[in-house]
Order: sequence, then C-alpha cells, then structure tokens
Amino acid sequence: MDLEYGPQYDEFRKEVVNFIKENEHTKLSGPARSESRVAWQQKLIDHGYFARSIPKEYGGYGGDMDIIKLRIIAEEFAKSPIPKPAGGQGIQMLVPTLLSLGTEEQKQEYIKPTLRGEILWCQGYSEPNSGSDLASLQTKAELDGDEWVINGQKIWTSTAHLSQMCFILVRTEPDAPKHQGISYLLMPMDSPGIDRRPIKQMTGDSDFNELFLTDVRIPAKNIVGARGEGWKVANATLGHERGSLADPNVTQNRLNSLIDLMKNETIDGERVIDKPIFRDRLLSIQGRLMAQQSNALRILSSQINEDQDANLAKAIVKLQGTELRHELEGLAIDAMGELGTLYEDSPHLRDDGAWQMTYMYYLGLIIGGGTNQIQKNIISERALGMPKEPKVQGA
Amino acid sequence: MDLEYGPQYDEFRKEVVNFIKENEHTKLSGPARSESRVAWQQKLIDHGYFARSIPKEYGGYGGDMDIIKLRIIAEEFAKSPIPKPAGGQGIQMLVPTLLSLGTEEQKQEYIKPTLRGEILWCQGYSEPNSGSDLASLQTKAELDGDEWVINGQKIWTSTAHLSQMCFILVRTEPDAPKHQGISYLLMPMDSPGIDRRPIKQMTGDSDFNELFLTDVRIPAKNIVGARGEGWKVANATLGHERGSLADPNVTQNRLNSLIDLMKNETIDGERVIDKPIFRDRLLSIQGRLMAQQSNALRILSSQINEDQDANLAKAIVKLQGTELRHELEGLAIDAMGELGTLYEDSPHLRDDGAWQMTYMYYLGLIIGGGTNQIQKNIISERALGMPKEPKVQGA
Amino acid sequence: MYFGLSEEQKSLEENIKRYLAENAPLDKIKAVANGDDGEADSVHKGIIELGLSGLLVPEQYGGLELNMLFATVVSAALGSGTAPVPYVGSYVMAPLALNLAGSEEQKNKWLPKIAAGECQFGVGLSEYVGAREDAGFEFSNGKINGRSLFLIDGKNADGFILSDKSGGLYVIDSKTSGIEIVELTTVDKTRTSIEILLKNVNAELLEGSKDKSVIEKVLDAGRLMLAADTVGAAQVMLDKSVAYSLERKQFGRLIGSFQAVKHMCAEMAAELEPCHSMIWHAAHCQDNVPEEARLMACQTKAHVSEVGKQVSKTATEVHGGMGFTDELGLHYWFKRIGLNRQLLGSPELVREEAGKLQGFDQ
Amino acid sequence: MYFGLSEEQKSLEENIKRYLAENAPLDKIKAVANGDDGEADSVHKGIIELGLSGLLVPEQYGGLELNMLFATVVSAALGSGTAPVPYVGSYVMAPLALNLAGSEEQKNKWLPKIAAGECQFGVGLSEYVGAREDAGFEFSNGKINGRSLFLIDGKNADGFILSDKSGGLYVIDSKTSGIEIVELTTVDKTRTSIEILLKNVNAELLEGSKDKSVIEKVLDAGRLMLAADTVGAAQVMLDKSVAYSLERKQFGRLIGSFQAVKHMCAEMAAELEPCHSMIWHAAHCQDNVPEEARLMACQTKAHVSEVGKQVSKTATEVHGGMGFTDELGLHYWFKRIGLNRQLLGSPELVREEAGKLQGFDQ
Repeated sequence: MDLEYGPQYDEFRKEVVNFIKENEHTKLSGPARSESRVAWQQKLIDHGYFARSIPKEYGGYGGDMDIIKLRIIAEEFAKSPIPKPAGGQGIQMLVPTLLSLGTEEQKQEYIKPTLRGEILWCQGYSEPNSGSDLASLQTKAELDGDEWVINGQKIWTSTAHLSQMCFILVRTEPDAPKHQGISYLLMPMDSPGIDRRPIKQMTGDSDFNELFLTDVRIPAKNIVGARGEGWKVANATLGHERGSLADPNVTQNRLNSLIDLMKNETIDGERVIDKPIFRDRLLSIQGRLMAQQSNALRILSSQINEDQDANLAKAIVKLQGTELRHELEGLAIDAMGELGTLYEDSPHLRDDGAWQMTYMYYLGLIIGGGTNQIQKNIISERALGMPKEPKVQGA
Repeated sequence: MDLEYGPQYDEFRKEVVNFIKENEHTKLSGPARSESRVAWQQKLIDHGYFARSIPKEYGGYGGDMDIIKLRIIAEEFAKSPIPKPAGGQGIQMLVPTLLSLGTEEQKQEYIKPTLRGEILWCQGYSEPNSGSDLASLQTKAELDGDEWVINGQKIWTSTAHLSQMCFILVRTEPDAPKHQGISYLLMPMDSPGIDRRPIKQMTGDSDFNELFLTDVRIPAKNIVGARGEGWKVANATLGHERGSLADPNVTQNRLNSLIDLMKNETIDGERVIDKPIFRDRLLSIQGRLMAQQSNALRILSSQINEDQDANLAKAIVKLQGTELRHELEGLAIDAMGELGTLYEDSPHLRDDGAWQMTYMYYLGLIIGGGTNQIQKNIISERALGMPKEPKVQGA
Repeated sequence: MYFGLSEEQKSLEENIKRYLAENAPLDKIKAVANGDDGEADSVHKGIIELGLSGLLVPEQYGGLELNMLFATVVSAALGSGTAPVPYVGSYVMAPLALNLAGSEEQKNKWLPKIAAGECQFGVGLSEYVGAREDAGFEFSNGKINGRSLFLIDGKNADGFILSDKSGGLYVIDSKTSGIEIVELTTVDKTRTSIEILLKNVNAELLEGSKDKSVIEKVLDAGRLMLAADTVGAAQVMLDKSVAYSLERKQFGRLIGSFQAVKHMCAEMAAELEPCHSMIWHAAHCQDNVPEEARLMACQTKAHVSEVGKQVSKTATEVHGGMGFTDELGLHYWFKRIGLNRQLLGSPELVREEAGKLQGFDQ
Repeated sequence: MYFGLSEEQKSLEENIKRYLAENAPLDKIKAVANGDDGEADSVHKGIIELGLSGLLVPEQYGGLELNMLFATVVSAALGSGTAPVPYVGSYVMAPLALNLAGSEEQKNKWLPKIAAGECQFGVGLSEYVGAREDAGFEFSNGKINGRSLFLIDGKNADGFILSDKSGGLYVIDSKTSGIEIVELTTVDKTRTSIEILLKNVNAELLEGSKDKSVIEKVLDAGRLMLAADTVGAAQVMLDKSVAYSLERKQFGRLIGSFQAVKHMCAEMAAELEPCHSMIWHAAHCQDNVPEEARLMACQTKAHVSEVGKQVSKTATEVHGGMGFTDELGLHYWFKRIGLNRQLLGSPELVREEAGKLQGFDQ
C-alpha cells in the first residue's frame, strides 16, 4: 500500500503549480469555439496538460500515458479557479474511438480541431423506442452512390444546437441480427434534413434534444469501422461516459458545501447541524462517500498497476455514485426545510438554487447513461457471473 | 366512516367480559391434547367464543358469521391473561378446507376433534426442491387397491412430532401439467414408513421437520376434492396463513415493549429514548405501524361490508408486516448495544432474549409463507395487473 | 363499523377528479407553471363552484359545514390532479382558525365571504412550526411589525392569518397599508407561496387562539391536508408507472414484464396503499377522536412524506428518460410531493413533535 | 502509487483462509458453537502457529512487528471463516495498548508471551465507549473495585486490559485474587465475551495511557478489526448467495436467472465492494496518516456495520428457507456480523463520535 506518487513526480507537480499560478487570472470570453477558448485549449495542449497522450500528429501533446501525471494535473487544476480544459462528448467519446478505430484520414481531419474546441460533437444514440435496449435502434442509413442517406429519429442528444458534428448509430444492415446491423457514422450537423427540437426537462432546462432526420446525406467515407460493426465501435467508449457521471471527488465538494449549509441554516435559532437526526444523516452519507473514495483509489491504482483487477470496483461506480449524490442533495433540501423548495430566481434562495437543481438532475443521471436497473443487470452478469435475462418465448 | 361497532354489540361485549372475568384464573395443565386443554376448548366452543360460525353438527357453536363479534372476542381475550383458544394449522387451514371441500364423512370424522384439540395437524406442502415453486412438488402417491401409497420427502413441516395427522400435497397424475397433477390427502402420522428429522434453525430452536415418506399407506378415501385438484384445494386456505404472519396489533404490543425498553436502557446514564437518533428511528417505525393499522381496519371493514374492495390492502400485509417487524426487533438490539447481542441463558439478558430471537424469527418469516420476493410478484400480477413472468425458452 | 368513504364522499372525489380532468389537463398545468395566471384563476373559479371554498364553513355562515374527512378527500383529489388552486391555506386552515378562535364579528366579516368564494386567505404558521432566518413579528397595540415566510396560498390573497412563535393567531386584511409582499417561487409552480413584510400593520388577534389548542387543530388539519395531497399525487404516479410499463417495450417485451419493474411497482403499491387508510383514519380522529388526533396528524404527515418521496423517485425511474421530460410532465407530481414534504414541518421535525406528544422526553 | 495488498499480505490472507478451510470447516464451527472447547483450542493453536499472535508485537519482544494493514487482512480472513479464535482483543488491542502505554517492565512481562502464543488477553473498553448498566470501576492505591462488561476474548484469558471512563488503561493478571468471571453468551458462539467483577484486585495502570491518544489508537484499531471481520464475513455471504443461486432451480430455472435475485446480489456487491477498499484505506491511515486515522476508523466501523447488516439479511433471503437452517449454517456469518455491529460502539454512537472529531458540535 503506497498512496504517495513518489518523489519522481515532485518536479512535475511543481511545473503544473507554476503554470497554474502564472495563468490563474486567465479569463475566457465569448461562446463555445471563440478565439480565446481555442487559444486556451491549444496552450494546455502545448504544455501537456490536456490531450497529453494523444500523438502530436493528431494535435495532441504526444506524451506518455502516465496516469499519475494526469492525476496531478487534475488535482492541481481542481484547486484553482483557472479555466479547466474543455470536455464534452467529442473529447470524451469520439476522440478515443477515432484513435483506436478511425481511418488515418478521419484522425487527421477530426481529432485536432476537436481537441482545440473548434469542432463540437453531439451523440446520436438513443431513440424514442430504443432506450435501455439501445441495440434495437431503427434509424436507418442506406448507401446511395457515395453517400449515406439517413432517415429516422434520435433523442437525448445533448448540445445538439452547439455542435458541428454528430457521431450517430444507424441501422445499415436491416436483415442482420440486431447487434450486427448497426454502423457508426459521422454526420455534419449542417446537413440538410436535420430538424432539432429541444426537450424541456423537469429542472426547467433544455439540455437535450430530439433530432428528426429526413434524407440526410453524408459522405460514404464518414463511417468508423466496417458496416455492421457500429455496436462494437460504440461500446469501446461507453465506459468512459459512465464513470464520469459519479466522481466521488466531485461529491466530496458537494459534501463540504452541505456541511457549510448545515452550519449556517437554523431552525428556531438552532443550527441544523446541531440537530442530531440531520447530523446523523450527514455522517451516514459521509461514511458512504468515504467508501466510494477508497474504491476510486483502488480503480486509479488498477490503471497504474497492470496486475490489479478492479472490474467489480469499476462496475458499481455509476450505480453507487448517482444514488449517493441524489441522496446528498436531498438531505440539503430537508435541512433547509421550506427554504429548500425555493427555485429559479426566488429571494432567500441558497447557492443559486443548486440543491434542488442537482437533486433533480441526479435523478436524471440515475436514469441516464444506462438506468440503474440496467447497471444492476450488468453488475450481476458481468461481474458476478450470473445468467443473462433468458430469452422469452415468442419475443 | 364509523369505527364504532354499534350499541347492538354492547350486550355481547358485556357477556364476553363477564365470561373472561369468571374464568380468568383458568390454568391449563399438561401437554397438548391433555384433558384440561380439551375441556377448555369445548367450553369456549359452548359459549361461542371459538369455532363460532362452524355448524353444530361438526362440533362448532353454530352461530352467525359476525365479524364484529369475532373481533370483540379477540379484543377482550387479548386484554386478559386468560388462556386463548388453540390455533395451529389444523384449525386455521384444514378445518376451513374441509368445510368447503371435504366429504360429509371427512367433516364428521375430523372437524370436531380438531376443534377440540384432540387431533393436531401438520402441513406437508414444501419439498427440498419445491419451495417458492411449490407446484413442482414431486412426492408421489399411487392408488394401490383402496390405499394411496406415498413416497417422497417433505420439508418445513412444523409440529410434526406433536401431530396425529398431516394434510399433504402429493403428485398423483404425473402426466398432467404441474398444477393439475396434485392431490390433497389426509395422512395419519402413525402410519408406518414416516421418518421425521427435526431441522435446527438459526434461532437454535427446531420448530420444523423434514419428513421422509417410504411406502406410506393411507386409505383411498383420505382425499379432499378430486384427484388432480389438490392445488385448488390448497390455495383455498393459503391466504389464511399469510395474513396471520404479520398482524399489526401484535406488532403494536412489541412497539410498546420497545418503548419501555428504550426508556429503561441507558448509555452513560442517559436513557436511550433521549438519544434523538434512536428516538427518531422508533418514531419512524411507529408511523409505518400506524399506517398498517389503518390498513388493517380497512380490511376488517371489507369483511363486514360486502361492497368494499380491499384486495390490494390484503395483498401487501405479509410483505409490509414482516419487514416492519424485523426492523422493529432490530432497533431494539441496536438500542441495547452490546447487551442486545446476549442470548439464551446469559446474565443481563433483557426480556428472556426475545428481541434477538424474534429478530431472527422474523427474517425467517420474510422468507417463509411465500418469500417477500414472491409476494412482490403476487402484488404486481394480481393486484396491479402486470404480466406474469414470461415463459422462458427451453425451460 | 364502516372504515372507508361514504357514497357522498366518493362522489365528491369523483366530481373533483372529473372536473380537473376536463378543465385542468396537463397542458393547462403547464400553462399555469409558465405563468399564465388566467388559467389558474379559471380552475380556481371552478372549484369554488364545486363548493370547496365553503366545505368547512359552518352553515350559519353560508358553508356546507362538512367534516375533515370530506376535506381530506378533497385534498387527495386536488393532489391527484396537481390542481393549481389555493386550498390548504385558504379553504381549510383559514376558516378553521376563524371559526375556532374568531369573535362573532370576525366570523361574520370573513366566513361568509370564504364560503362564497369571494375571499382567499394566505396562512403563515412557519414561525410556530420552526422559524427560519429569524423570521417573526411583534404585535402590540393592534399593530404588527416584522415578517413572515411561506404563507400558503398567499399570492393575491384578500386576507392573511399569521401565527406568532407561541401560536397566537392574527388576521390581517391584505389591503391594509404597510404590507409588502414578496413572491416566493418554489419547484412546485402549481401552488403559490409568499413572504410578507409588515410595518405598523393593523392586525387583529383571534382572541380564542390564546388557547393553544386552536393553533394545534389548525396545524393538524393543515398537515393532514398536505399528506392527503401527497397521497393523491403519489397514487397517480404509481398508476402512470403501471400504465407506462404496459405500453413501453424494450428488448422485445413490455417493460412491465421485467421482474425489476414489477417489483418497483409492487414496492410502491405496498407502501402507498396503507397511506390511503391512514389519511382517512387521521381525518376520522380529527372529526371524532380528539385525543388521538394530534399524534395521528404528525405521524401521517411524516410517514406519508417519506412514502411520497420514495414513490415519486421510483415512479420517475420506471418512466426512464421520459420521466424526466416536461412533455410527459410527471415532474409536476414529483414537485408537488416535494413541496408538501417541507411545508408545515419536514418529517424529522414532525416526528420530534410526535415524540413529545407521547411524553418520550419525560 | 499502489492501492491494494502486497504479495506478502495476499499470501498471509491465503494461508489463513486455507488453514481455516482445512482445520475449521463448518462442522467444527458447529461443534464449537455447541460447546466443544477442545475444537476451539486446536484452531487457536493453529493460528498461533501461523504467527498471528505476534503480528503486531515489536521484534525486540519476539514479534513480527507488522502493521495495521497486515492486521486488517488477518481480521478479514478470520471473519470469512467465522474463525472461533481470540484475535481482536487478545492479539490486536492488547499488544497495542501494552506497547504504546506500558512501562519497559510491563512490556517485558507480557509482550513476549503474547508473541509466543502463551498468553491470551481479554480487553474491556465498554465503559469508555458508552457504559451500560452503570458498569464501571474505581482504581486507587493499586486496587480496582467494580465491574466491567463485554471483555472481548476474555474467556480463559491470562490477563485483562480494562479502560476506565476517562480512557485510562489497566492491566490485571487473571490469576489475581478477587476476580469473579461471568460468561456472557451472545448470538455469536464462535467468539467469547465475559463480564468481570473486581473486589480489591491488584491492577497496574499503563502509565502511558494518561495520554488519551493511547486509548484512541487502541479503540481505532479494535473498530477497524471488527469492520474487517464483517467485510470478510459479508463477502462470504455474498459469494455463497451467488453460488447457491447458480445451483438452485425453481420454476424450471436457476434462481440466479431471475432479475429479482440478480438485483439482490448486485446490490450486495455494489455496497460491499467499496468496503474492502475502505478497510485497507483505514488501515493505511492508522499506519501512515495519523491525522486521518480516527475519523476513518469511526466511519469505517459505522459504514461497514450498516452494509454488513444489509448484506447478511439479503444473503439469507437469497438462500430461502435453507438460509434459516443450521445445516447450511449461513447464520454463523449472520451472527458474526451482528455481534461486530454492537461491539465497541453501534453505528449511531460511532457516527456521533465522527461528528465530534470534525468539530460539528462547535
């Protein structure tokens, strides 16, 4: 057991700290893709604080894949108000996919501008009738000469209004078994025939969209992997998304805010944290969070040390993390009582209404990215070796 | 809404109260079936305080089926240390079955001595490989002349060592679909070929037995209902068992004891009930119990008033009641801390060790009488109208 | 012995549900949530026509003089429709307070108007239940100075009833000078809440409220109404879940045929079904068994709030991504249940009170 | 950076598990539970031969001088086998207390014997953690009068270590006159507990324990060991559940193919898997990060106790009726987890302490 990163990293951490100090007053202006944002991304890449292990030829830093260095970067950036590297589905999901399965031409064309924030991507996976059962998707694409012609409907597409490109799953081999008839295409969002409708959520925001696709034509070369291999291509990156939904370090920040809140809020002049029942709920949540943080250390360690297996530890992160977070936010609401129901622009609002907002948002995340019921299927089947849901007669 | 039983019952209640007062010093001696116990049962029958609505010709009181009178009897008996009417599976399950489906000869032969406590019955339903899936039972009976010859194995048979008779489910039509191949037989426990092995439980007691049946011969007439109709016959009485496992009035008595316990136990000299966290758990359990008590009133009302539907209210009783009871007993253990782990004949034991015993026993009841997973299936399918578990390919 | 609703109560329930289904369907609820006060007013007028404003007002003041069980049935029905109307404060707590503690003059001034649907009341008991942010006020020489938070039904009200920390109740005409009203937006936009700031405002003590049993009865009634509202709303969420699971297919099967979904629905039903009996029972105690009424009201509010929280979460999960959309609108019920949980005491606070009622602290 | 067990730790864990599988299988556990002390003694001897008694004793006193992570690995392994041996009190808390707070003479007297497996200690901290039944004692002029409850590993012990209410630690030779021992039977018959009554009993203060950090370290270590024991036992209950569900058929299918059973197992795994990391992490803090050790120990004890309770219930349910039988014997693990939950502070009490450690009461 050794939780030190080792003295060999001290020098590296110093460099990062210095960089942050020199740049901590950086302010980014303008919308996504604005000049200052792109310049900042490029600066981070130049220093190896972003896109660190992506080859130089595709616009990355071209460094070694050193998990500890990545960790140090994340730790130090988290401590400072400095602008963070951009994220998003293009960077988290598309870039790794292209790196492992894209053609040379695709890598050259898309990775660099994606990393620099010049191209934003959205994801076209779910459909109204294909949620948990994603592989049953029906949006189809047919090859017409050197173009794919896409028809169908997608849902839960986030940031569609900001994106230039969409990586989309479509059915290209209608006669193949459902998992083998899917292809992974790269669709420019300015193609004629794309109609977008925002989905208003329970939070009041509209983070997601429906896409209606009517005879959308894109070049035939815009396929990643072979025809019918889209399911495999997509699955290569699904894991990235799930883990990022429930990072215990982020939850720790929320817990700290909750402690502050409970020290400040009063009932008949008594601090909420001095009420043993509320305090016990807080402590109980803290205990669960500490377990998840230890679990996260184990996962980190398994990424550094090849001999370590952390499959089960990884499989539970989304389930445990989203449920805990939802509960934490719920405790904050109870601690505030009536004040906890305030929303939007109300007076007396605490923390800009973040508690109610996040309480609902995390209920959404319990559902999204593979519902927690699906997560339990996955844990039991893949990690515990229990049987898959048996085939049903007549289905 | 009217929770009064009405003035017309005042006279009846007075009679019951007088009877109890006159007899409250009654002491029963000797084992089951002893003369004094039988005489007491008969006395209760003679007054209509037991077997009230069972016809006189079969040894009952022959009164009207008046739920409120039954309720008044139960209420008043519960208040006094007077010996209660005998219960047991013969009285709760077999007698109602014979009354509705038995032959005239069976009614004449068995009901009266069962009511009087002269014949005790055990139940031969479950088998080692047929628990939740009871209808898959394999113990078989073949007709040989005018005798059934029974071979097989039963499990979870309670009071088998005390019983003179067993009502048993056996497969008599091996080629019929599983629910249609079962018959319901009445087996004397002194028949040659019955071997009994007690099952020691986690509580340390052995309330249950395994029965090994080898060429057990019983008269052909000892069948209730027709050949192959045993499943229907058995199901006519299963409901009786389930409801009785989780009576909220019994739980109320336990809650009162728990309150006393928490007022008496101290930690560093402070009463446990003064610790807000324990008190809140107590109050939370009380709230759930109050809901279940209201639910029980609704069920009672539906038995009195034919127009009232309480199907869902009934369907949930076993699930909710056993879980709540297990939790209540668990709180008592936590309230006692280390002292709560004491067992058997230990010094410092509270209430003769009843809390640990019942905590474990109710975990058994969460499992027994149709596991709570099966209960959830039943609730969703029968009360909410959701589909049955679909047939699996190849099963 | 008959435990349940009378024919009259059932038919009132059906009338309200039918009225709401026809006149306040989801698209109107959405309009109200988006700020269309006109829609809210028209639904409000409709429920006045159904007689709900005068339900608890004595006949001599022009009301129907019905009991708390009727009021509970109404509240559950309004909850099931997430009805965008004032009720708990304006037509339950206010007339109760006025009738129990008001002078003949005060009663004559307000109760007939309430019964006729001509007067809406905002009711603020938060300082008595557990004051936040040092809210509170002073009353002397007929004047109030201070502020009060979370007046239920307070927006556009014609009068206010406020309690001070010790349970004394004051009535204020909303047209009196010195009142500043601040709207409080909550997650649940089907109902309104306000804060009022009071500077030398003329107010009248309801003399009878010197007897603490008055505030207790008003509070018990309010809590029961909120619990009933939650039960009504939660039942709809369960019903919608079952219905959705019998429409929606995934993996070639109705999702309602998956054991996980079946058990989620069974667990909701198992928790919720006794809550119907519990609110009826609590109402019966307020009507007929005063010595059990207080404990029953506290425990009903607390227990139903916990069940409601669980049901509203589970039902949303059963609906998958659709449960999160405004289009399906399930969240209006979710938020309604969420607000009820916090009003007039969150479960922890109310259980604390239940413990004191039983002398656990002695 | 390496978060996990070393090869040496893994092999120690495997050795203990192998030893227990061979020498303390279920029928021996049953024999011990039925009062066969001889069987318990032979298993005890075996674990001494594995070096466990001297694990934490410094080398200069003949021990292995290993750290808390090793001790945690051992405790989890013993819990997985419901091993009927003294460990937490005798070989963890006692040598820690003696080594941290004893004089050179006291160390020389006891530590070599502990390391050699010639001396078993009963440890009683209950009065410090939260006294029940007014238990407690007075120390003056070298004599103790009073009584102490729940001495872990106290039966047949050669020495006792007791803490008073303020955390002072005393060592007593069990052969001293004036001691009366009362055996306490708990649900978990794989381990023993006693009460001792003391009349003018010669006792020695461990001088170093005037510094409160000693009792704190001993208590942290004891709590972590109990948590580890629970994690080991709970993991076996989960493993047995999965295995049983892949053997047992009902309705023509393995019960492990039903979604309800799969989800029960998934929920157990999801709760339990992080607990392994948590106990390792807590041990690491005790070894290397003293400023985090106390909070981590409290929270680990509390959290693991809650998870253990849930897992032991769910695992029993997965086994159906068989889970309730002595034949299958699953209940030995259930009861082991149940006892661990209450020893050295139930979750509520330990969380209360965790709150104080963070200054929440200030």
